[in-house]
Amino acid sequence: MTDIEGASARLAREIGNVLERNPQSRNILQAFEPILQEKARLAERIVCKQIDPSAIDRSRLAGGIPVIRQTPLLLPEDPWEEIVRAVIPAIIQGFPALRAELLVLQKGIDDGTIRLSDFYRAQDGHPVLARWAAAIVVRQVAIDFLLWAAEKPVLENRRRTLQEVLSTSGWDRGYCPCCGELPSVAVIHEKIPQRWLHCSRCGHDWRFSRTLCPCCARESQREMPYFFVEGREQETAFICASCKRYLITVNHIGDLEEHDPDVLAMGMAHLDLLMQQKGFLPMTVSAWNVFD
Amino acid sequence: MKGIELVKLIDTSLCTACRGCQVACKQWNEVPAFRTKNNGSYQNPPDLQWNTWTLIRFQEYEDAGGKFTWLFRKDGCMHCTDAACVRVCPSGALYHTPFGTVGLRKEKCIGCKECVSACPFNIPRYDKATDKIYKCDLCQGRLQDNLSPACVKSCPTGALTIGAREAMIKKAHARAKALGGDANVYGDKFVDGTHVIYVLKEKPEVYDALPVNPHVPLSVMAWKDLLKPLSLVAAGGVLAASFLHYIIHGPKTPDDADNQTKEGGA
Amino acid sequence: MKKGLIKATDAFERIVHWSLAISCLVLCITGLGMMFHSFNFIGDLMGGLKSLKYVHNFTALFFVLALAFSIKMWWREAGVFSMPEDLEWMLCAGGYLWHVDHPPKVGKYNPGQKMFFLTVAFFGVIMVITGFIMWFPLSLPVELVRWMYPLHALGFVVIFAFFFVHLYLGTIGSPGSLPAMLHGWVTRAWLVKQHGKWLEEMEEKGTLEVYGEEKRAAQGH
Amino acid sequence: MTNHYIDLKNSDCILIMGSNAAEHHPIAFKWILRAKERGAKIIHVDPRYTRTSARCDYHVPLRSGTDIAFLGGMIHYILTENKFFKEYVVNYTNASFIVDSGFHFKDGLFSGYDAKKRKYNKETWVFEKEGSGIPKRDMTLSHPRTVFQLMKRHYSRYTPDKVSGITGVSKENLLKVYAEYGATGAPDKAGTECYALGWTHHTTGSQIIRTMSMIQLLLGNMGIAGGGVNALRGEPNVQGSTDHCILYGNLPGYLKMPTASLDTLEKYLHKCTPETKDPQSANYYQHYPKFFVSLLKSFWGEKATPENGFGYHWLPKMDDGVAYSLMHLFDKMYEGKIKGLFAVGTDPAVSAPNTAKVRKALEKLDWLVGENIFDNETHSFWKGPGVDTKSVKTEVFLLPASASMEKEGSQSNSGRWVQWKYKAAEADGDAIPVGEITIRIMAEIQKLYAKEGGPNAEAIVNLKWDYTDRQGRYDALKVAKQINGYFLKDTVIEDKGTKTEFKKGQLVPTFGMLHADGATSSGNWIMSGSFGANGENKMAKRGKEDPTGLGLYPNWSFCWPVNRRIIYNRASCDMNGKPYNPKRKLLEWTGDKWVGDVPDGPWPPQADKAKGKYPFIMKADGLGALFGPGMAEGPFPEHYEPLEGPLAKNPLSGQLINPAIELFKSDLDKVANADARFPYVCTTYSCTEHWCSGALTRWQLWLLEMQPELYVEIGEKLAKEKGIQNGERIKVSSIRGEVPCVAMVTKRFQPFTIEGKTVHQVGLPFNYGWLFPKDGGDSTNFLTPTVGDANTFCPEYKAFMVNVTKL
Amino acid sequence: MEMTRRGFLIVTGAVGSGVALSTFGLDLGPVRAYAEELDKAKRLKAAKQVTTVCCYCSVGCGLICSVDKVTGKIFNIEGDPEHPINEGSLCAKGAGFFDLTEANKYRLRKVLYRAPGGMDWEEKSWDWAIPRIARLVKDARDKGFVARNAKGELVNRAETIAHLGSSNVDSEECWLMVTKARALGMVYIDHQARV
Repeated sequence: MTDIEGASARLAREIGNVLERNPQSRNILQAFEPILQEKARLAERIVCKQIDPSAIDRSRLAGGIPVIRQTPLLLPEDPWEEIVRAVIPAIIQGFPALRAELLVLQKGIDDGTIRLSDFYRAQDGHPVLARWAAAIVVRQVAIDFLLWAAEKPVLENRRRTLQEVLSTSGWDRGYCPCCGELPSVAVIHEKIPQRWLHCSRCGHDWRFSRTLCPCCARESQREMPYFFVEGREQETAFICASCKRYLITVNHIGDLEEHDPDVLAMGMAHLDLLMQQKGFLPMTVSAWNVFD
Repeated sequence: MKGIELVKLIDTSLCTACRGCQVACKQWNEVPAFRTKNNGSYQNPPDLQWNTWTLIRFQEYEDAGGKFTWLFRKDGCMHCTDAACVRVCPSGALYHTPFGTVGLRKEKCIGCKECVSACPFNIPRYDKATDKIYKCDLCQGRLQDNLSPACVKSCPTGALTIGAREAMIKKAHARAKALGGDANVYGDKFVDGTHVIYVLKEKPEVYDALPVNPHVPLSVMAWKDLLKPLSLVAAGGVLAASFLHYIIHGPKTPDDADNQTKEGGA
Repeated sequence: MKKGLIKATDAFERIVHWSLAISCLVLCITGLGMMFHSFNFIGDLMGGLKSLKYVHNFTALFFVLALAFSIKMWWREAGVFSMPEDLEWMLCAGGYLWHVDHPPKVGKYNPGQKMFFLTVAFFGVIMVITGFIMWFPLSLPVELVRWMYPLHALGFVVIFAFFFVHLYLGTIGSPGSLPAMLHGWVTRAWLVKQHGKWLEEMEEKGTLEVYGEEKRAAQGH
Repeated sequence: MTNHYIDLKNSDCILIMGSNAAEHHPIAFKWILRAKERGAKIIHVDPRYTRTSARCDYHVPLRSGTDIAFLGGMIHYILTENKFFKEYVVNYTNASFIVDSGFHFKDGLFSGYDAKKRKYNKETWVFEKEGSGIPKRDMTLSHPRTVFQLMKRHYSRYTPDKVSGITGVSKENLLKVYAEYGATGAPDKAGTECYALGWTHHTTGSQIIRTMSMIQLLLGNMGIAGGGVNALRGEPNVQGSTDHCILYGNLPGYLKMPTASLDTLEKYLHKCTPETKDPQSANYYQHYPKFFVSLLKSFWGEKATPENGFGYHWLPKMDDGVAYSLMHLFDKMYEGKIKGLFAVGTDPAVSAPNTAKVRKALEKLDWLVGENIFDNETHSFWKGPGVDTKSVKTEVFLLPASASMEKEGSQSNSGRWVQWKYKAAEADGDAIPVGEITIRIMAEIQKLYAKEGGPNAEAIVNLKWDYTDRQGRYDALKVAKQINGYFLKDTVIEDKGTKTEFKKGQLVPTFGMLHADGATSSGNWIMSGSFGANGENKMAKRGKEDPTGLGLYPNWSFCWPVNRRIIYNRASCDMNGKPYNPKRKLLEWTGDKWVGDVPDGPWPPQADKAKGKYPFIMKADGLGALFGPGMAEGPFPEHYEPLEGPLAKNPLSGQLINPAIELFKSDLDKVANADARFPYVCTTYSCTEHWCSGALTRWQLWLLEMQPELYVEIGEKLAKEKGIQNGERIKVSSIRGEVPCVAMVTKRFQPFTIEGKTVHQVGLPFNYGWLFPKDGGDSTNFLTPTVGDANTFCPEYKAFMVNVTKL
Repeated sequence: MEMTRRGFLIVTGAVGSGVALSTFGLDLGPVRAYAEELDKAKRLKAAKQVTTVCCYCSVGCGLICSVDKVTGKIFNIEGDPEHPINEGSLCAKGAGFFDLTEANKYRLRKVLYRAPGGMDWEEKSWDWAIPRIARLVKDARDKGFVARNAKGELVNRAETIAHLGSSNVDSEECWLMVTKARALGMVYIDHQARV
């Protein structure tokens, strides 16, 4: 319990700190705060069937095959109802505009019209989603958003049990060794200036070369280009001339306290906007980097 | 930035006296180098000065058994919890930061030098030209950005580290234990704990310019804790007494009769 | 000015007095500004605490001068007690605290004033010494310097308290006193009451100056 | 380095001798401390107590210049206490070889000494051979003329008492170090040695290193992870510049500079290509002609043909037996014979020995071309102290150069890692890379010769000199490829039955494919393979794989030769190819191939009598040389006193100084051995805050603040005797000159007891010069003698005699 | 086995993200306004990082330079965290590497020339200096050229000119210098490998 409270307080403090520097991101941060808080609580609380770390084939992992390609990370038997019941109020709190739709969804779940396990049991989830959308009158995007928020604690929960395997795997790819997602944000430390990529999907952080593009693995020692905000040299976006992707990066981040890279990324949404205006694409779409 | 209480740990057993910290400090804080002289020691500048907030002290030490060691100690502000300098500072230029360190708002310093004599570690230094004192503020600006101080960042051997207070104190004791012999932790016990602590390889009394039992000077306590309130009490008391005298005893007016007599007689 | 007033002080005496008083007051006020953070605002009135420091330090120079003249000037009159009347006076507290029918007649300065003078002189000197060491502390042993601060503060405690006593007794606590330091002319009645002996002395020696009259002494010569 | 920096962590015992690693190689020291954390013992043997000593397990002081005595004592200890690794010694070294019966050693001299020439005739320094031409061996090592027995006899004189008397190291300390280090003779223990200029800067420098190599061979520490003999070199690309041989006696890739008597290419190649009759010796240098001809092809391209000996005649030839080193150069300049000098990124007016002579010599130049990023005392010699500027007729050019981060190119570290670096910024002002300056000057000279002709003009006019890009700027990549080498015609390479075809113009992927017939070019054979045939720049590789777990990082940059990270690595395995230490498995023979580091050749291990090869493939005999006839002063290192020392007689023999060193004779080359006027041993060094002559660091004011001026470190006892106070300005003088400086009285310098007498030692850094800062003192080398090692001519900066006096 | 990025998206079936925030009724006005403000004030700067190697001792530590792409100037130098030897850390001198860039006011920026007997440096251009140097080299070389030695052996030596340095330049430059020197017939060639 105290751990969760500590984490919650840390998150709140971090958001406060980011807002001090980047007040323009207030709407975004305030909208996502309840979801992030709920995710942190859930990831700690829920009981999922655990993957046996020894079942992960380390050599395949070393060969670049992430865990999710070896074993499913989202199972039909996961406690979806419990999660959704906790997540819906959090989303409503952050996104009042979705209130009506989410309440309809809540009802659908209550009366059994919508069972999330169906989606995770299906080979291809799309028909299931379409069926739901047809059965109740909500936008597909609302369902998507709910699923996104519901998956996060499960992925994070499973990822933690695999932490030891993941961090000793010698992973050297640009995508997440756990869930295969590309990074949404990176930090470069100040003292020993290593770059750590962050997966916003399962929350994994892994070290990655500073001279490679995480997305297309192109090496550029001669010139790894990036943009930074003048006077705010920590706020940068690394770009790849080859695949035209960008990666929001907190350059020379301090290490006195732990950070939540998602929160940092939200504080730098202005860079997402600017980079997209320049014609670059994010390495991955996160919940907060699509504007139009 | 809301802070956590920090402690910088100086592990003297790992220091190679490369003085990267000394340079990094000046570089980051943009203080100039002086044209120095060699005074017969590697230690240069010879002491802390207004442009030298941290300094590696080189000391040639021979123990009772004749065993020679060259001791290196990074000197600088200890960031006391009960900081005499903060107690005496008239202007609030020296203050406790949320990190537990002792910050310095230069613009507020009036150059009174009270902290210079009050400091049990002899740290603050006065610069005549700017009429201000200077000392390490543990890179307050960097701490606010969640960055470690410039010296810690520059240290290549891991002799300098910084982190949450409890954890660092634990780490220090573990290290002292591992080193064995006379190794000890310095700084966690006095002045309510400093925010810079040492793992010393030798006993504290061995080191130059390192007080064995530093404390807020008695004079500071006499002054700040006793005389300061007393001055108000005394002044207030006198005023009150005067008032009482006036209303009870009344003023001492000249005798009318006398007056008249003399006047009359004039 | 009323005719018949008696000259108690000359201009020089008054200048020295007020120099000392004003500089002391300024020192006390600026000192307070540095002593208590809650009084830091006093500095703002002077353009910052740093200016306040300069005001304090340079007023101190003025204070030193005033103090030196005061001591030189008043030492003989106020620095030594004349027995036995001073003792008697002290035993009955000069009639200030309880009713005394006839307090002993005292000279130009009563023992209270003498004590006040000696205190001011003593602590004034202390303030000057400690103050200067505090001003230029860097080449002196730190243990010495450290004790200057409480001594300075002690001096302040005493002087500041005495300042109020003096203020009271010089004004409403002892009506008729103030003119002695404003224009120097006091009433005979006041003089009789406060410094009877001195009056007698002056009359004896013929140094009494009465407003509107020729100086008797001058006549006498 | 036989090994490399990271490999230091794999060691069990690290002897730091002749190096101040913590101060001058802090990041290397990081790896030493990692070994220490693992439990390794770190020993510092050095004349003075430094910041390195402070972090080692213990420090042992010795008199400067007596390292061979110290190490010879260790050989004595290892042999008498049976600490050597017998299997290794018998099989992998020439310990069992039988030496010619004419060979002898008497009173400090080996057989064949010619006192007049100060040189040896080495004809008795050979092995007895079987009829087949293979050297005779006694695998029991008992024959009295085996290398082993001769060595044992030679070092039997180096008893602890004797060594203690020479070095000033207490017997107790000697035995402590010997026992600690000797323990690494166990098969599963690794001991390594780190040296630097503290060894090379002696008249016996090469032999000191050789003595250590012998110890490493005896203990089986050569060719293994955590072992080897490791030079921590001082300058960023001193390995690269040495590999490319900016040295009078060598051509790129350590090929030998031809001498006058070798008047044809054939004669030259015959002389330089070693032979062996032993089928088990790989004798890799048998390929010498391929390397040399490819070099000539890289110089003169198509103009180098078989008919003209590939331009062999265009190369200058040295006179036989004559040297042209830095010291000779300044000697000749002082004589007025050298008229023009290029001084690139160097400051000999501070750093060369005998400064007074060097500076006088510079005044005799007609012209001086300096290329640098800062001005220094050499470029500005004409306005130096005591120089009559007006009368100096030298025309001086100071050309502004780009700094390292302002140009693309490669730098080799001491571990032989050739690392590619990229240009971060354009240099400010008119500064351009040294490469570009070189190209422009030479192109202009070519034009002049094409127009006007001149002696041996073909060498210049025919030179292939097309190393600019389309904008006419210096193209480092083009040069690098030329160094790597090209196929100059379509070539088919056959290897184990597979044929690979290379087209003309493709890059040569390894030096094994170079040709002696002009079919390939290679500007430096050891760098051949720095590119793949397809053009991949291996020097720029950044792979982080570490399959052995020993920190070899085979995919990080390129490492010569052929990316081998630890040389002689086959010696880490037994005769059957099984690693001696399975916990630090560097290499293993799996029955058909070697797995691990890149092996010293693909052949099976030695036990396979048919196809197997000995491990030391660059040696003609294939084995580690305990007996080393290649050295100028003898096959076994012997202790000689420095040119200037406190002793009038060598305690070990009648031969006081190294009999093979060249003595310079100008009026400024004075020597004062065992002279009462100069009673104190002096040594020189750098400090961590400065770098070399201070040419870069004196201009950095924060560094200068910490080490502002020249000082001399003297022991407390000596200071007391002389009445010298700490911090006082005093004067240090030798017979050649004097330097005023600040006295640093310290406990870190202790007097030695040498042969029963107290001998004091003092030391000064050499980081200062008059140009900047103005009041920081001048070159320490006013004190040092013009004398150097007999093999390499590295000057003696580390041991000479001085006096210290109050001003 | 090399996995493609596309492969994962299908497998993981990531859902939910990628919807425009405005769809959910979030007011992005402040972020847009701030981005626009940065854009207008041209505060978004282009930079690049470049790898290089330290130029002090021979350990060969890796460095990363940060360079302003507009001005072309280096504004930060730090240890290369990927470098296996230094692992991102630097010693005191290496940490001061930046002081060797043009930020150091003492760096040479112009061709300097000192005429015979001259009292001070004069600034010159490359185009003036190079031909002058070439001329001096040719004259000195030709004057003292030793085609045959005392024994009459062909030696083709230029004994009157000499070359010193350097271990502070890149290997390719070393090779060029040594090639140049040998082509000119120099034998007095040396550098810091000895000192």
